[in-house]
Amino acid sequence: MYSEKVMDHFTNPRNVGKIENADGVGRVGNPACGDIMQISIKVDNNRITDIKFKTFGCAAAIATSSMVTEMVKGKTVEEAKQITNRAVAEALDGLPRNKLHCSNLAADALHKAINDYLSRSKQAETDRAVE
Amino acid sequence: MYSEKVMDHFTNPRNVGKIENADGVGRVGNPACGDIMQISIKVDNNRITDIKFKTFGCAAAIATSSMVTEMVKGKTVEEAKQITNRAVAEALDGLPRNKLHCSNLAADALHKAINDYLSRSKQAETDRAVE
Amino acid sequence: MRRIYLDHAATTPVRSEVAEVMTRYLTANWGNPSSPHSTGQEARKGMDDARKYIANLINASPEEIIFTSGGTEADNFALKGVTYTRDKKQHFITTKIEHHAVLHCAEALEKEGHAVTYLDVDSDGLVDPDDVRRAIRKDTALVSVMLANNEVGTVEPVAEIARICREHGVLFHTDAVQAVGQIPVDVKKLGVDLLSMSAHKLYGPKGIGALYVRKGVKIAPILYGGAQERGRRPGTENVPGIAGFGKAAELAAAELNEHREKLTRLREKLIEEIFRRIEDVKLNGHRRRRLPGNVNVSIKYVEGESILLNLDLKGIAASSGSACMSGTLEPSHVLLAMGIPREVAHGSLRMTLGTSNTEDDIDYVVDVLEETVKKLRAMSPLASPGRC
Amino acid sequence: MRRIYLDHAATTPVRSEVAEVMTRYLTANWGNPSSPHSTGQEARKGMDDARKYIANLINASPEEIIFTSGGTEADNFALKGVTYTRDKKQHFITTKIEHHAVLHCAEALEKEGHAVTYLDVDSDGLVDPDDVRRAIRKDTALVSVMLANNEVGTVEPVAEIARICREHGVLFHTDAVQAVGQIPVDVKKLGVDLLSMSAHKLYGPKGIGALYVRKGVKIAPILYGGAQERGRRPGTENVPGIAGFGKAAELAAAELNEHREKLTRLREKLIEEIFRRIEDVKLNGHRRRRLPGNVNVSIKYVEGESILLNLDLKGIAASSGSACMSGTLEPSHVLLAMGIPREVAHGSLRMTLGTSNTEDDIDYVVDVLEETVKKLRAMSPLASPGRC
Ligand SMILES: Cc1ncc(COP(=O)(O)O)c(C=O)c1O
Ligand SMILES: Cc1ncc(COP(=O)(O)O)c(C=O)c1O
Repeated sequence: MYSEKVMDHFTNPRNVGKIENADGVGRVGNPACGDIMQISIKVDNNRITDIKFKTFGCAAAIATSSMVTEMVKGKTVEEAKQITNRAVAEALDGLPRNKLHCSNLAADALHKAINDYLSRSKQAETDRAVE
Repeated sequence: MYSEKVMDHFTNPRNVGKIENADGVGRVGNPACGDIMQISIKVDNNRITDIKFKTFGCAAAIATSSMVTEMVKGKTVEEAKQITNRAVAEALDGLPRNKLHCSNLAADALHKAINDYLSRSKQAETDRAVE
Repeated sequence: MRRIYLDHAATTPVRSEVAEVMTRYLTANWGNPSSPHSTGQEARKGMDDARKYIANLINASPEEIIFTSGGTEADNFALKGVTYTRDKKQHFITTKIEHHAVLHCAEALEKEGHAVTYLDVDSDGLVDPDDVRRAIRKDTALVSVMLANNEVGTVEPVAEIARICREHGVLFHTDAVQAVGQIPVDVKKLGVDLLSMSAHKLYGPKGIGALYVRKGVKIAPILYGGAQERGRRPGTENVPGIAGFGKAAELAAAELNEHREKLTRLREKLIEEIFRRIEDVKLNGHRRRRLPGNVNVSIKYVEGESILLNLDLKGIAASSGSACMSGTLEPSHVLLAMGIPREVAHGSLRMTLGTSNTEDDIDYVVDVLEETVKKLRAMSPLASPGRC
Repeated sequence: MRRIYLDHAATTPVRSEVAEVMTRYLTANWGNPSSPHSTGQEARKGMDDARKYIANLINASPEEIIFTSGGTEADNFALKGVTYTRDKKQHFITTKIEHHAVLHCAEALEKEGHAVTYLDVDSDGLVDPDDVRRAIRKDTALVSVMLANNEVGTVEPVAEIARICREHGVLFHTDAVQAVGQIPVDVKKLGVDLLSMSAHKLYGPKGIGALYVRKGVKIAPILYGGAQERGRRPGTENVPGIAGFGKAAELAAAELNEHREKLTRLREKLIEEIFRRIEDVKLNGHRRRRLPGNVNVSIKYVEGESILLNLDLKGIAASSGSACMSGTLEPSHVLLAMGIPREVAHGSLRMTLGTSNTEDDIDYVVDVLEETVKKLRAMSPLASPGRC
């Protein structure tokens, strides 16, 4: 049913966990499908230097989470923002049609983490400006 | 499906044929079922001394025809009139339920042959009376 | 006792290759194909492979094959499934010589308020395509004409009828239960929208069939339950049956020409010998447009069941359209529709050939038949004495 | 790799005795039971014998058994067959935890204009007989409550419900697909009018089932065609399937107590070990009124499919009520009806035991399960870190 790559990421997920003092955290969830994904990132010099995920969900959800962390690590924030759910699915050599909805979450969680990072830095700027 | 007796009478039918110069002939038929039976009798001293049948029909029809000829031979006309289709079926150790209608013919043909004999003798009496 | 089976239109023996495959799906790969685990997926694989072979046999795509419990369900599914895609009363066209699975289903649709036209056939059992054209109305939803008749073997002009339906935007279904495996069946060349099959008529197992539904044709389920067969036919799939059907289809495709030629040769010999040796016999069905394995004759002055029983006592299995066989007091509706008189219809004898039959069998059968007819005619009040 | 099958509620392996009998009806007695000749009658004999064994298993008479293509068709037949004996709109009562074969069929009846009441269940999955009593209306035609639930194994108070129906002159159907062969099923003691069975749940073949219809209960056919099954279910009978079903029924009757005791023992061990070794687990279904072989647990903070896939990689076949399994985005309707929160329902794991399972299997399974849950919880944003 699943591609070898999906099975690989499912059985040996990369970058599992939560970054302490993360620069951005994104959590998305779809209770109907039983998926919740949380991605935390560390950004240094506009580059994502570390990324970790925690996922409650099916094999597709776990594999896409793991895959997105691999795809993102070392990329600039702008580059990371370009990553789509479709690209994640493709990087996994595709997902079964009835599991495609699960893969919609991984990139969403990433984007949410990036937005969180961006709004925090803006806030930090504003804070500095106010000081 | 059929009892051994039915199969016996079907494979070795007794009294097949047509009596030349019969004293009574009865022919009944049910085109819906595809059965036609013809029974001819010879009566001597009010007793059925010979009986023959010809039947176009299924195994049950042939067996009941054969059976009825055996049951009747040597009986008086009054005794023969008592024979029912049911009695014929019973003498054959029964018939399959969906074949019961076929057995309705054998006794009918017999009764028709007897009636034919009776009306002929009446006619003969009348004829004699007229002479 | 020598045993000769001449009733292949009723059912065929299961080929040993088919039984072998089925045993595998009974004893080794017995999983539920809906289960995502390995045990389930092994069963699914067998089902998927079978679907390909069946699709290939009729030149369809695997997704166009929906498995059913047999030809009867396939026919019911086609008629009711098309009907129930719409909410209004509709009109159907079929023929008087269809199998009861189509005819009685059409009658049920009439009871539900739909209208049905039952087309006549000619004395050979042929439907006139022009009759179809004339019968089509604005509200006609479906035309159903069988590809080959199960009793008399007549092969209908289905491609022409399908073309007429297409021109009028009407869906067309064919009951190909007797044709598949006997003659080439190509859904694209025939131009049909729906087509029924049954495995046990092509040396496969009983209890499994399929409906071909052309891509794009809408069909409503007639059974409700799980999501099997893409939500169109629920219930845990009969995997061994499907696998057996697949193997039977694979073999049928490979051996179609050989099978057809052999059966045609035997058929011709059987017909010729019967006519040479028995008087007052009539061939039912079209002389040439008929299934390779079908011989149907009416033997005058004798009744079908008596013939059959005598043949059976000599090890020969055949079939008849006599009323005594149907349990309904009526002889075959097919023979009657062809205008054959009742008393002649009662004396019909169907012998349908198959792979195991030989020329030798034919000789034996004709010997036994001649003797049987002689004996029965001697008993018959209809036969003129002295004739055979 | 060691392979342990814990998905007997999905389907069971076919017993070797069953496969053997089926092979006989595939290779030797392959005739059509409607054929009057010997080849046909040999097949009929096998079918008749099987019918007796199946009737005997549920204490019915052979004439009360109608063969169908499986449990799904039996359920549809019961509901629609009863409905279509009358011409007017009617009312039905069923429950929210029925199999889709009943539920989706009931929904189809609603679309046809009939009314359906779907009864709630309690947190153990039990139907309250008083709810049935209260729901009965003047126009209620049929009540359908399953004998045992396929997901959580809860055994319903069917005898009591049947009694209430009888008192009100309402027909009662039970889907006993999961119960037959697992627990004693006696149609007379239960007092049911109609009862569905499926062979592949009791070590028989897929694609064959039966509907028990109590003598005197009227039922209309849902398929049209030949006169098979006394005119109630047309189509050439699946003789090998029926013969296999018969053998499975014969064995089930003989070994019922032994089977039940063994499975209950294993079940208790499995439940106890899971609770001993894994935290935050909930047993779904009634603690005692449950099928001998059913274990259904929700394992919090993890999702069912991930568990299953991990188990499968270790050779263990099980099942889940997670949404990702149903393809509908919704977790099990049964678990939701029992009031189990969605996120907990997603983490449900069903392990259903069968003849081949051993105490050793249970030890292995619990080892693998503990490890799997540990790994998945470490990944889960819902689990508090550090807990197992
Ligand atoms: C033409 C035709 N249609 C339909 C059927 C029904 O098929 P089944 O018996 O597999 O249901 C048959 C055979 O019985 C048939 O000959
Ligand atoms: C309770 C119940 N009813 C009905 C069915 C349907 O049976 P089948 O799959 O044989 O059609 C099943 C099993 O799938 C079941 O568990």
